Amino acid sequence: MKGTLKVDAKDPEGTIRGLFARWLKEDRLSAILTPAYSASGTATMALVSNPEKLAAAAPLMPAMGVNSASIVAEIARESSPNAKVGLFLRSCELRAVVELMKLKQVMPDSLVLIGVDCPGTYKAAGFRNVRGKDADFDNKHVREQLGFAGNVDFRMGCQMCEYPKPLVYDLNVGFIGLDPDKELWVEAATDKGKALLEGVEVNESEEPAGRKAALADLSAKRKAGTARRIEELDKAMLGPEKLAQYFSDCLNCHNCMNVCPVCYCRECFFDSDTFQRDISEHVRVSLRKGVTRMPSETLLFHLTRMNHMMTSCVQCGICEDSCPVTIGLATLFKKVSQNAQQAFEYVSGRSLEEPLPLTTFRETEFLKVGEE
Amino acid sequence: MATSRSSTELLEQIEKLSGQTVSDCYQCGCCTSGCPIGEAMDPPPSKAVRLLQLGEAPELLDSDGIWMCASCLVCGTRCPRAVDYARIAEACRVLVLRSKQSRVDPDTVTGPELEEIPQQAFIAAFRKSSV
Amino acid sequence: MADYEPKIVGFLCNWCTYAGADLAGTSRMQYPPNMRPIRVMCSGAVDSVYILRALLEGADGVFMGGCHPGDCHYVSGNYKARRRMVLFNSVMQSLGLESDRVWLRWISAAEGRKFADTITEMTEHLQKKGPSPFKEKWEV
Amino acid sequence: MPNDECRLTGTQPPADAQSTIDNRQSKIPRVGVFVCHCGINIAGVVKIPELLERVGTMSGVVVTKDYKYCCSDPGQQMIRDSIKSDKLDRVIVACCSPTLHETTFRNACGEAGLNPYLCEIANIREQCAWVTADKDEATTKACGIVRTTLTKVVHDQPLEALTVPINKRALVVGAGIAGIQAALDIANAGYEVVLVEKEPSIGGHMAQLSETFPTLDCSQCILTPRTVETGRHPKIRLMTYSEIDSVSGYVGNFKVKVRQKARYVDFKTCTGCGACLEKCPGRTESWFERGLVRGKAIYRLLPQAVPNRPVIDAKACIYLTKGKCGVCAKVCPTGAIRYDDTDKFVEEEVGAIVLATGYELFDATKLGSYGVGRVPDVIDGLAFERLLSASGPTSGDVKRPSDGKVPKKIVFVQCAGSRDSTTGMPYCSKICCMYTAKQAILYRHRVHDGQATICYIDVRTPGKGFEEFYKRATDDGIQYLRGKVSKIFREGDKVMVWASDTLAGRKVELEADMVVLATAVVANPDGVALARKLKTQIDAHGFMTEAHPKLRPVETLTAGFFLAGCGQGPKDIPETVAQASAAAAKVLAMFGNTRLTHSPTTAEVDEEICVGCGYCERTCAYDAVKVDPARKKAAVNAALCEGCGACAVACPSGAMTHKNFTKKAIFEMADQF
Amino acid sequence: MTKYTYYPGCTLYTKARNLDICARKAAEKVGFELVEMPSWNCCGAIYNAASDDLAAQVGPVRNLAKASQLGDKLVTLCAACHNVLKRVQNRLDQPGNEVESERLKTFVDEKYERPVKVLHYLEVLKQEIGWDNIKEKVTKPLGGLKVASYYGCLIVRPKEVLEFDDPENPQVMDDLMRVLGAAPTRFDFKAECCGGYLVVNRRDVAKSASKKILDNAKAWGAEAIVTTCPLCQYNLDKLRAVTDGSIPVFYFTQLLGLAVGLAQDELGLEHNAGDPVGFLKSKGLL
Repeated sequence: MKGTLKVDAKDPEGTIRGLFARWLKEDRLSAILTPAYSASGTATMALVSNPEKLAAAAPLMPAMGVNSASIVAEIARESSPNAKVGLFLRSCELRAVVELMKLKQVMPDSLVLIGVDCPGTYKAAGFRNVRGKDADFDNKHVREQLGFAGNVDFRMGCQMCEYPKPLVYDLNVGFIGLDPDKELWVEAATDKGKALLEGVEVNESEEPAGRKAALADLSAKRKAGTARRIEELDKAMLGPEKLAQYFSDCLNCHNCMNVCPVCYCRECFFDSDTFQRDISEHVRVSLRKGVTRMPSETLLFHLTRMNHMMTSCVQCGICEDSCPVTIGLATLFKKVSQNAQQAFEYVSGRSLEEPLPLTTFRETEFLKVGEE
Repeated sequence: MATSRSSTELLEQIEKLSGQTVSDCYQCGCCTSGCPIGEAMDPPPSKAVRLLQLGEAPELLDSDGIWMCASCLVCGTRCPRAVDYARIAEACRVLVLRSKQSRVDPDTVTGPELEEIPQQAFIAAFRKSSV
Repeated sequence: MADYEPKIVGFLCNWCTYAGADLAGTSRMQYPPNMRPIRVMCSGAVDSVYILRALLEGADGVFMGGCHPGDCHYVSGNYKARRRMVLFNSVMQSLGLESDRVWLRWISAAEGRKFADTITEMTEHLQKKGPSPFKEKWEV
Repeated sequence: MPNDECRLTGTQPPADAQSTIDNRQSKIPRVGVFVCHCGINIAGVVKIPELLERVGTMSGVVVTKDYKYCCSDPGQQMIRDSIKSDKLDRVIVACCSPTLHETTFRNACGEAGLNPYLCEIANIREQCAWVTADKDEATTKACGIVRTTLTKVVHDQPLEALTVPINKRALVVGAGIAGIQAALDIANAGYEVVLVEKEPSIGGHMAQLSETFPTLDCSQCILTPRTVETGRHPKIRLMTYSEIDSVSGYVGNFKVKVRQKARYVDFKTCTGCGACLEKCPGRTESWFERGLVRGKAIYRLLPQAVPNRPVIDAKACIYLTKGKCGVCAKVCPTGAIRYDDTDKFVEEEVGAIVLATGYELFDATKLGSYGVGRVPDVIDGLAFERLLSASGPTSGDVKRPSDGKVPKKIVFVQCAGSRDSTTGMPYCSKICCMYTAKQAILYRHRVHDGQATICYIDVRTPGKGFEEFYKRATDDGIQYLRGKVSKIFREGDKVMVWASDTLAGRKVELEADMVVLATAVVANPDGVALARKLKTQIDAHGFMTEAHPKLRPVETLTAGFFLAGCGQGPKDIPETVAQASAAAAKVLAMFGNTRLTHSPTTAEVDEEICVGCGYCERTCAYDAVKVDPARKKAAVNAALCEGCGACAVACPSGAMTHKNFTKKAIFEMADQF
Repeated sequence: MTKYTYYPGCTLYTKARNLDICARKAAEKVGFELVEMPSWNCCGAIYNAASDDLAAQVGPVRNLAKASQLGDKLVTLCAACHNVLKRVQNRLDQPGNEVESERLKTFVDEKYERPVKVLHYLEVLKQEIGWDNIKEKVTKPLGGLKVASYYGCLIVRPKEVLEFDDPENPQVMDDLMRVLGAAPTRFDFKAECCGGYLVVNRRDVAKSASKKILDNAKAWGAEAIVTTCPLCQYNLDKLRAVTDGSIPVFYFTQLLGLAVGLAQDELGLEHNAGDPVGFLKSKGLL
């Protein structure tokens, strides 16, 4: 089921909140996870269960502090048959949720995935200042769609995002390519999604050509931008010397790993005793080269991490936002993960059915590897 | 069997021009069995390949057989070792023609029937067997 | 660079390549002594972190040997190793790092000759390439 | 020049801080390194005194000794003594390949009270002394190999060999001559056997044959006593018309689910009188008669069927398809017909499985130019066996299918699909040369004035009495024509064969009344499907792969699965029977133990770290790892685990560990050069 | 009505007019139009298989380049032209062959704009029109005429390039004959060689090869043969004096034309040997 939904009072965000209220009131959802403003005006996420408390919910908020898939992994690690939680999330978050489902870290049964178009977000930190006192900022933002593709104030991950529309969802709410003051686009892909639309006045239609074109255009512009950025990145990063320089500021703080939605391990391999060396070992290694950089394993950490999660990386770029020494991780991971996934004809978060690349194989593939 | 230098070179050229490897052939004779004009071809395909295997390329180039192959490709289609004799014969003909020796001189082809033979046959015949 | 001798760390699968290396020995085939063999049960049990560790710590090359596709003692370990290798190479190439210092080859228990030739070839290849840039560049 | 481990001696830290071992261990290791000269094999190249000196400085090494032959009794005694006197808790023997003496030295350590898994071999012969001419280079390499081994041994943990009980019952899949022989051998040794056959009767292809080469014994006559014995053997549970649905468990303890297909006949009530067979009007293709005659919907595979009970082919039965008829039920004197029969599932527990799934013939319609399907008088070898067989549709008279005339000229075409990498199978089917010679001889026995021509590529007769048999065929006037047939077609009531005589170098056109194709032997497709289901290895053509082509020819790489017969590759009857008895012997050797030992170097899970992502589960080729969905923890079934270590690599967090091949150990080994 | 770019080739303008005329007219009856390519040139009549002989491919490349400017499909009818054009096209667009392909394209002025699918007329009938649609257009069914379909070598081999049909037992023409109301007979020589161009200087060879084909067709009870190659038609039809007893050899387009209602004078029967008119009349088809 798909079609347009009428927007009241030129307030698309309000209309979406109306949907939330209806779902919570009618017990179709027990709670909904949505972007929201804290009392002090900071951008955050909220799990709302009382429809009276929806005022803070800001479904169209263009800011992101964490990739909420991490939150979903906290709340839906186990299945809970009695709860039904709606996740009102952006494309990169839903793609990470899908990867986590495949990694058995998110149980799908009690969740309804509600995707929303996302043309890009600002960093949550400092967003209060970007938004100022304008209460209608979020609606304005979706109205003025022209700047989406080229907004250099967006998070770096967003500036390179080619999936403004989520790939996997039960229900999708969209506005790109439409006049959000008048109408929103809703599309139910599953029975769960259809159940939410029951009784909602949807003007059923095929996806408008204008919307398709706008999405494709945004995607294409982003891809072109990404290509340019990767070109610049290559100048700064390619090769052993430059790569070492690129990572030379790394403090080994592991923030990039801690915020990564698909880095799901409880204890990182790099915190295990495998990496504990005693003094004689350190001295031995130092003797061999004459000098060792300390802390010693930063590059090994990054390279190994890439081998561990590049096939699942959703390229959200949240790692870069959290790096205290501002290493350009978003572009780097965009490039590396894109190449890795292409090698396996895989796109992380594209489908629940596609097996993770390292859990499967075909006898007749990569015949040249090992044969040179 | 002594293999002269020129015959080795000829074999190399034949293999290159035809894209076939004569050692792939295990002499089952299927090509000869199936050749629609096998009775008339001397040497027949399997024997021709045998000559090449034995280093007798010059003998094959002098033979009638290579000019009899009409490239119907039945031999290659059924060959259990995927050797395409038609291409080998083609390579042999090309080598002879490139030394400026025609097999069929268009002027000598005569007969009342020539009036009615489709011209594609002439073009084909002369392209295959004349310089 | 005359006195440069490449250091190679080798991961040999127990069932094929290690046995192939033994056969090279039994047949007294000579090859350069630059490779330090490490016996692992299966090529599918070689973690990329081992390879990275060796390279970052100063090895000039890493060799991995496994059973030919279809012949894995553990049914499919070498197919998994092959996928890991594809990923590893992809990451290395994306970063502009040389992936030709890491060789994966299928060598069966019967291929002593191939083992000796491969190690010779790899040693010569690395000799030509020169020392790994990783060990020095990634220090202070 | 000696390596840096020697330089480290100058900065040797105090004893209590010195350790390259796992910090979880409180004890500082005491490693003894024993260097074997292996006569001059090692000592002739590696400078032993220098090696001992350099190894002696390595941290953790408390004693180094050398001996001419460590594997000799005095050599082993030296190690045992040293373990006691030097209080060693780890041992390295630097000698030949571990494949030769790892067990020897581990046992020696065990005898001295040291856990055998704390002994490691440094291979300085095959991978050092024998491949390195330069003495200095060899010494340095040997030193490096010992150091890498030292890094491993200090991380090794004491392990206990696992043992599992054995369920001393065997499953044999397929009841052709291979399965029958294996089942009888095992049962006669006193163990129970479950024998599963997909057809309604046992006997397999051998029951179809007329006489056998090179002795011309009657196939039925030598087979029937075996089938009868099998049918009434008290230790054999015969399950005909049944297929393997699934197998779970591990060597010694398999659980097998067998699907017994609906037979529509109650075997207990049926007396096998055959009244139903006469009256049945339903018609079907007969697998057994190779399409030469139409079979009935209720049928017995052959008159000597074991068990001697008919089944109904549901697809051909008029009652079951259209609801009308019911003749068999009406004529059955004991009321044994059950139209409401359904497939049943039976569970069996066994300790070993013999796979004797057999062969089929290559689909000759794929050989488009041979006219199969277009020309009725072109048949395959098994169909010709039925024509020759006294119990066949013509009672042994050779009559051709199209018009029942006795063929006066038969052309036998060998390698129909064999040795053909383009349209057929690339391998030699091994038995065709002999059975074609046999068929030609038998044809000449039946039709004295008949002419037989055999078109061949090469005649292969490696077997006892085979070459003599081939001579018998040529002596009998059977004409051998060397050349592969290209085309077979019909002209009038003749079958024309385009062949060649490569020896004379010419094309030959043969005119025949009938053509018999020696079609390639291929793995039975049902066997291929079963092998895939059981995850046992098959080759590119579907034949099951033995564990070692020379030394373990009847075992598979999956412990507890054994191979017999043509499912493993084309072979004749004696070879099949020999292999079946060999497989039975392997099963019996296993049943001779009360418990099976299993290598303890399996995977194990650190539940503290595991988050249950399932990478390990999806990586394991043996279903040995399972994630408990509720607890989100992986668990290893050590009895199923073959110890490959793939799961440990798949695990990104290091929760999965491969015992004595820990990531930390190999990680540090990668650093020793 | 779908239009297809059509490459007739030289023989169809002269000795094999009867193949071409019926084809064009019958096409319109069954619902498509053949638009002849302007200024086509000779296909070369025979494919040169020598790996280095690029010059021999220039003619076909030019034809293909011109065709690529007109559309993505090119319809052929003469089996020889089809064979050559299809194989050269394959050489141009086969992955891994880019270097040679680029060289070939530099030989001609015309720009090769896109890969052109070379379709034989029979493939158009089967894949683009469909048997059911043709069946609807049959006004004069062929009354169970026993025909042997003779394909020859050129349209079925090499199999992996031509991708036409099973090279040992092709069916397309048999299926067409069935649709037209004829009764195709079994026949073992559907794709054996008739001797081809050897007729020019080795008439004896072509005669004996053709005789085997005719003999087998007759042994299977065929009353007529259909073919799609002018050279096959010639070798079987004009040379049939060598066989004992005559059997007419038609182009499949003639029988197609007959069945979809072309007039007798549109069938070009005067170009066939013997008395095809008398034969068809005796079968009640004219």
